[in-house]
Amino acid sequence: MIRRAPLILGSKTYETITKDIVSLVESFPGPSYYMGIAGAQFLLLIFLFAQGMIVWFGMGMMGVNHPVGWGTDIITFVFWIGIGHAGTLISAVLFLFRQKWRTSIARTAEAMTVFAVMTAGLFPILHTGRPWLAYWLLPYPNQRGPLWVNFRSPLVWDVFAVSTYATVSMVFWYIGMVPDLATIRDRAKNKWRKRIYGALSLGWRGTARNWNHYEMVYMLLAGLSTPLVLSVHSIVSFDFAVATLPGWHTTIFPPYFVAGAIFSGFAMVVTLMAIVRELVPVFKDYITIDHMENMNKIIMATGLMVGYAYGSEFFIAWYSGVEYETFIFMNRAFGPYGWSYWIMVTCNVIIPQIFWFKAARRNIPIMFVVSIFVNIGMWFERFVITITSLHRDFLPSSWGMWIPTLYDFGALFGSFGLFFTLFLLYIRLLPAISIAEVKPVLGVGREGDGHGHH
Amino acid sequence: METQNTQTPKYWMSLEQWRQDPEFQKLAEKEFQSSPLQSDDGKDGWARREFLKLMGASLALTSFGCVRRTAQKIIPYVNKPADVIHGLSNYYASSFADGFEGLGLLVTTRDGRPIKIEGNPDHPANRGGMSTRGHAMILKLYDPDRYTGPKRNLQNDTRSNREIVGVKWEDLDKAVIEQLKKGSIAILGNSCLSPSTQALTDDFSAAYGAKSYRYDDVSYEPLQEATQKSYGQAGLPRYDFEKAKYVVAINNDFMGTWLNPTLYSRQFALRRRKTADMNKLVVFESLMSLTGSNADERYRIRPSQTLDLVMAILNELLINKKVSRFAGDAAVLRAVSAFAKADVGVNVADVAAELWKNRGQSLVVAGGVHSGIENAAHIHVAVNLLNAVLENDGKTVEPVGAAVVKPASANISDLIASMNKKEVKTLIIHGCNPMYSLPAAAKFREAFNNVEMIIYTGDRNDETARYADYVASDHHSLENWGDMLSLDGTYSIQQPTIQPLYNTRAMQDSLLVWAKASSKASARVKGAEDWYAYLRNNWKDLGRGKASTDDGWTELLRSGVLSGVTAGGGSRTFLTAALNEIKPASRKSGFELAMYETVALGGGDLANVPWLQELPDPITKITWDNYATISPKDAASLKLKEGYHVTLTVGDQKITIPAHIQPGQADGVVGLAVGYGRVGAGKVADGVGQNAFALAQWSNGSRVTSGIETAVAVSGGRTELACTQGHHSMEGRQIVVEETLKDFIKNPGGTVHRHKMFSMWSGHKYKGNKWGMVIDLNTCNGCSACVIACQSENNIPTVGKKYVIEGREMQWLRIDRYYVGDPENPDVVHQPLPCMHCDNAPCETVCPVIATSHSDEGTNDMTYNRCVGTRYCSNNCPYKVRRFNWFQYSEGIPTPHKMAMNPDVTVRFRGVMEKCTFCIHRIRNSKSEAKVQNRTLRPNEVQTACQQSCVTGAITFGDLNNTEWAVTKEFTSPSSYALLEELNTQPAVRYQVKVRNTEELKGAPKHHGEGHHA
Amino acid sequence: MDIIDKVISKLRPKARQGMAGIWLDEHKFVEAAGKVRQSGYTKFDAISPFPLHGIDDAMGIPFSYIPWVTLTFGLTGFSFGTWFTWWASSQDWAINIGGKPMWSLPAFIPIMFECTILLAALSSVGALLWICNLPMIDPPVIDPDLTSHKFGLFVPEDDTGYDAAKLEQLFRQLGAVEVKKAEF
Amino acid sequence: MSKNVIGAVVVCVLLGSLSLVVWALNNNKVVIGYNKGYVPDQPVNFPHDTHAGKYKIDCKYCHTGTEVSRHASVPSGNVCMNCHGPALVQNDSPEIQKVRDAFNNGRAIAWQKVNLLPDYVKFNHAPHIKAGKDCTVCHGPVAEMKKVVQHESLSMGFCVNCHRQPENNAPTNCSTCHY
Repeated sequence: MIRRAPLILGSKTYETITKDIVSLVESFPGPSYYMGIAGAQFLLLIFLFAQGMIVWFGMGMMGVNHPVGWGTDIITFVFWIGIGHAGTLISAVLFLFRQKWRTSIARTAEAMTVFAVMTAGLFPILHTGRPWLAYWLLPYPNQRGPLWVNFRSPLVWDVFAVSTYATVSMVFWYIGMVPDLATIRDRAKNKWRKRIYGALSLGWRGTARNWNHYEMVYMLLAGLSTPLVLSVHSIVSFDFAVATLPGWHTTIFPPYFVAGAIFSGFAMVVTLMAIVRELVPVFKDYITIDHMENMNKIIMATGLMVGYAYGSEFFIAWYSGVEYETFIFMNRAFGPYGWSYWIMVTCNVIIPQIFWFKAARRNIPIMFVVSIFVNIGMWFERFVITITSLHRDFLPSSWGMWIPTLYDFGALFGSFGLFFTLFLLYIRLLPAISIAEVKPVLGVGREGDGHGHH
Repeated sequence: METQNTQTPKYWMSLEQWRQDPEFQKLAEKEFQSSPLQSDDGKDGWARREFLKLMGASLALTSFGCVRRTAQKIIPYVNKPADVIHGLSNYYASSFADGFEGLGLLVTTRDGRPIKIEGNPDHPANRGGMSTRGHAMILKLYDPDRYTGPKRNLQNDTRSNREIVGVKWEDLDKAVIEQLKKGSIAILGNSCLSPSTQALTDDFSAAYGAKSYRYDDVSYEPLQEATQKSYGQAGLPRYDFEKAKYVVAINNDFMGTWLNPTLYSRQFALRRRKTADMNKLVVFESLMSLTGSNADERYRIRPSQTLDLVMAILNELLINKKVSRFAGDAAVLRAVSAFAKADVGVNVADVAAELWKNRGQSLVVAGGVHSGIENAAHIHVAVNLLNAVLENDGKTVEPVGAAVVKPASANISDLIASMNKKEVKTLIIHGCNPMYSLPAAAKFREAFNNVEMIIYTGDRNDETARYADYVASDHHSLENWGDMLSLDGTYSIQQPTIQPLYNTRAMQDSLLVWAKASSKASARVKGAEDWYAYLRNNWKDLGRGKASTDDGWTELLRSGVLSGVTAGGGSRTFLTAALNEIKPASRKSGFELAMYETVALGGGDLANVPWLQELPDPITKITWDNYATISPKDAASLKLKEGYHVTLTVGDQKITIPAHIQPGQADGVVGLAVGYGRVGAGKVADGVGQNAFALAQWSNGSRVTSGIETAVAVSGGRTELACTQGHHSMEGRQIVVEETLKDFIKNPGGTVHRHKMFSMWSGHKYKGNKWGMVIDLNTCNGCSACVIACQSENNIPTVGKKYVIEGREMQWLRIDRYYVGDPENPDVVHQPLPCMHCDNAPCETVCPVIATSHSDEGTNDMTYNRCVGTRYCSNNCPYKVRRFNWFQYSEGIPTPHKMAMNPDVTVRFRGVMEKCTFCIHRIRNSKSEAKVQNRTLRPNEVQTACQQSCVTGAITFGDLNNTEWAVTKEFTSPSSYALLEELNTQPAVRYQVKVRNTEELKGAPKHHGEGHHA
Repeated sequence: MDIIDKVISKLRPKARQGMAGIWLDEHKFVEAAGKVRQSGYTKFDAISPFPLHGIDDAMGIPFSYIPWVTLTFGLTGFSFGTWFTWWASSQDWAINIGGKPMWSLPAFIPIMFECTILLAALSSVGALLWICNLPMIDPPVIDPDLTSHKFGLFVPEDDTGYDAAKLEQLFRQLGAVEVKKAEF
Repeated sequence: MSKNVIGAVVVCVLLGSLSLVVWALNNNKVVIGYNKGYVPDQPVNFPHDTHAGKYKIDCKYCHTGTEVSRHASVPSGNVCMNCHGPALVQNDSPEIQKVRDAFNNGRAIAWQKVNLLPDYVKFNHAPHIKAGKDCTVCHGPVAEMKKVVQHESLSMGFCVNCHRQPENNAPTNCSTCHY
């Protein structure tokens, strides 16, 4: 039998695991953390300013125009929603596949999902001309007759899909966290800490009868989340695929979007994990280089899928013989926005090929840089889809260009401020690694260890 | 006449009462002041009740339903005029003279304010259609830059300072009359179409011994001069394009800007529509004009070759073919043969042969600003000869007589001469803006120093007003009485439709007041209490007795047109002596500058109307600028790209201006539009473009606007031109379908590639009305009047140059223009594109909140108040006809402009989508009216604004479920097709194929699926 | 502050008295749990920082019935989604949208699906909280380390054959490092 | 056990009240916002109950626009003077004195608007009157009102629920009212 590599490094006991993980919540962070959060807050302020101006004066502040009705907001929405996929995938799909290595990264990946979906969720609201009326997208009883919503519109599907996804991810994340919150509560010396974490932990005490139901619900949620996560990005892709526009009107979009989402999500997890490993050295024992390598493998695999989708789109555009379709794809690669297409191809297809080399897969600086490139590439993938299809469609008379304004940049970069602010707060306020899930896998790969009974 | 309410059109009753009864006037003012707007902010005294609806406040309040609303008030009339019913429009027939073009108006008013200009269906010049400027002139009435009262300019000796103060009319009159009594008076006026104003001016001149001089910003002096010389009689010719089967236009834009383009377009279209006997248009031109874009055959010549070309055709006919009665006339042959060597670069033999074949039903026209070369009258003499040779005189062209535009005894060069001789103590300027449109070389400005007092009757602080001592600020024509004798010989009446907004006075009233002060005033002047009385009196003669009785006058005001009376007509003979002076001009080298009028701005009089500034030029599709147009070949050799600056140098005058590469323009020619570069026209026009007239030449006392030798240098720098259409090729797609006449007659619509569509279900049924539209690309000439009509009807805002560049223009109806074939000399097609009201509308499917949905009458409804502004509908619209309110545009509308708003159409707020509604409010109003009258809609009762304004009748609208409506036949005719049919959107708008009367199309028809070409 | 404490104490669940034993080794603990069950106790509970392999069998805890709740509510969600899209689009106010049939079933599938998942997921969590009596306000804790690295057994007073002394002996015998009277 | 009973009751009550709210809102039983019951003070205490109630003057005598126009129109001063002119009805009333003063001085009376629809709602009186709808359907028993009150919510639901009735044969397109 091949000896498995240990999932957790160092000589750990249950007690040290608890201490390692909870210590982050129980201590004050160092200056680098404060610098990080100050940077994130600065970006967040930019976000608030940019979006505030846009809401106050109108969507015209951004670069969107006629014919390019969707711009940075929608691109960034799809980008963040895509990011959000890795978390659920790690926590739910890998859970169902009994991938034990997921345990130490699942919590943070899920947190990333929740924050990414929260960030993403703002964009469809803020991209509307009258965001204060965005609640009209909900079919609530009203005094207008009543007037319901248009269930045929992919945007209504989006509302249902994204809000369901956000709710279920948050519940999943939170339910997974409840035992760990109880741990913090029980360790708390400070009265307020005890109260707050006590309230958050819902009074969990870890009895066997509760664990029994808990594990069942956890599995059910994982089982429900799996089709959900696939549906969400499929539905987001319907925003495009259901439209008549050449370049959007494509049946490959749902799987293509899901693969791209996993791709970008894992890249973001790698980015974050690399940062967390640096910020919290003790986590290196839990988030090992093996974890990172596994994720890089997934990045490479999904990168290839995305690359296949790019190729297939071109093939179908030519094979279908639809002149508009053929034109739009030629225009994507060689039109005025051709540069964005090649950024996308370079970042998403070419650069991840470096992961064929084991050394690259296990090298933190390399993977960090690659993951950043993948994130850039995936943003540009949505850019390519949104902008290049809109800017030249059926009638040449209505062709136009899209030029971003400062507010576009504010909205895009500012959204990272929101995301990182939430993420940095999370790292310090909530158990960043699932304590209750890590402990059972302590024995994996350890021979003769008293705890291992696997 | 069809109107939308039960009332017959009304004439204005109360203005007389107001004038005569000071008490009544006071009362009326009070009534205006008690408007809600007044009570709210205390500044503006114009508003009526309906106005409230325009106010942002009420919108904001109603958006938040749960907030207790603040009170709104209802201010009823104290004494309601009998004709005015709140919520219904009244229509008044009137007239509008746009330069030399006389248009019959039907002014829509609501609660005493005009809100829209429509064409008077009874007026033969436009028959219900309306030109761009005719629609737009309503905004000049509500122009915030108008003078609100008479002004005095405290000039120093050199008239270089600007100290403008308000003055009372009494004081102005006192000062003016005192000055007039000194004698030596000159009146500089335009070629006024109003016979009564002319009579009054004559009376005034007689009273003071004043001398009249003539000046028009856009002048037809060469044509008038040539008519005088060619036939020995004054006046302008009257053309009948309907009778002409073969039309040759030589550097002449009769469809867009020349003389009576609205009338000519209509006549041309009437013949165009007779496909069995369709006309053919051959255009020789330097620039790409609207007429050239509609040509069946188009050749490029330089402006300096205009005369040579006419002569070449004559040469072909008279010398080579030896036809016509002039073939033996030695004088004629001598004149023509002098041009035998002139190179026109075009073989005219075929054209000449066709002309001769169609003699008697052909027509040759030339002239206009862009052929205003030196001795331009010679061109017209030659053209007159050509029309005489072709036996067109009395058939397609006939004299209209001296009555229409009374020939002037002297022009501005005479005036300048006498001013320099210090023979003028007082100068009265009206109806023209010479300080804008005269070249500096004319030295008009310098001559001012020899004049004691200049009185100007303009309406703003424009180029001329700033040199005047007194500005007797004039009414807008919608505030004034008047009359008109248009070039087609029709007499019509102009009646005011609103009480004067400001303390202005009709120019005619000013003249009358001043004339009365003279002891030598005629009885006619003395007997007239005011301008209205004078006019009424004058019409006792003009009106052929019809205006003598009150009933007759009332009837005249109702119809607006003196029917059955037409001035002019008769025959004339070409005098060969006219040819004596005509000799070939010396050849020009280098670039020739050709100025031209744009369809929107013309001579620049209405430049301060934002609608016109933002109207995409029918050819270039550029807004908010003028630019140097240059041919693709020249641009390549100058290494010039779109928007790069070029410096045009003529003598010591220079203009640096962005360049526009214009396909189809003649090589070696630079085009430059006049009407831009205004100073003092107002906030909208000032600083937009450059004044091309600065480069005009002054030669023998007349302005030369074309064929000017100019140096062109690329000067670095770039300006982005606000172009609404960035791509000019159809990319081989089936968008505008063209057919040759031969193909069309054989199998109409045969070249349209039809798609087999199938649907999984049968679709919704439309049981009642089903609204649809057909646009005939064959008669549409792209004049863009419909765009402005739509803008006026539907409260569409303008957004300004910056936002047009960003692609945010708001016009609901756009006209796409594509070039077909070789960019050196392409064919041009125009395609108006309203909302298609697709039965399977892609926009509706994707709207999350049902803000856009289908009605059971087949219209695609846009519910603004439900829209949250996702813009998904616009993305999913294959035709991209939707427009988004990126900002709160209504905030930017100046207060007086708001009075021109249509209360039937919601003013859109920020963040909502809008688009063409098929004028649903007109449908609703008509249906409501029908219901009130216990009937169903009459066939063709509902007209959309674009359809109504279309002078060529290219747009048909109506109920597709009722064969009595004209649209049903058109919709199902084999030559109609749906745009992007293969998407199965089932548009309710279809197009009729464009027929070109040529042997072969430049863009050969091909199946659009066969790939695309660059 | 005190008010909060007062409120908390009012809301605190009624504690049961009993005997508690603490283990450090999970294997011995699972064994012990089995033994305690064999000794006839039925109401006792095992407290661990993480779910233990085999403790369900050792304690005789039946298979969770929550999946049935999930199924029921999932079907309810599905039915609601189906009915609501049908009713709102074709019954309550049928509006012609894009020339599509009033009841455009394929277009409604995403809604139906999301309703299914949402109700199933929330009902599962709801069921968990319901069954586990959560949330509890400040419940008594036997030993704070039971959520970290220790394992505890608690036998309440009302369990059949409860005898404090016997239990202490049993716990010690089974390897408990600490035995005490406790409330839980 | 009692826990389950309480839970079931709570769930039932919640669901029940939710459906009640849905039903009430949808059927215009409860009106939130919309100013129903709004009774502004008018500059002149015009008693509709006297004019329309006691003397049975037809609404359309004053509100002349109803049969032809979108707007019902509030009467101009001269209409009041038809009856209340010099030496005619109720000369001594101070309220009428106000009306007469205003008329004589050429001042209009600024009435407070009671029934207000937003700008984007194009209600047209004429077809409704033509279809035989009584004024009271929307305006309530004005003939009994001393002071005019907004009697109905005038919400979109109020309009639509009437348009939907098959006997009214009225369109329910969006563009029926919004354009």
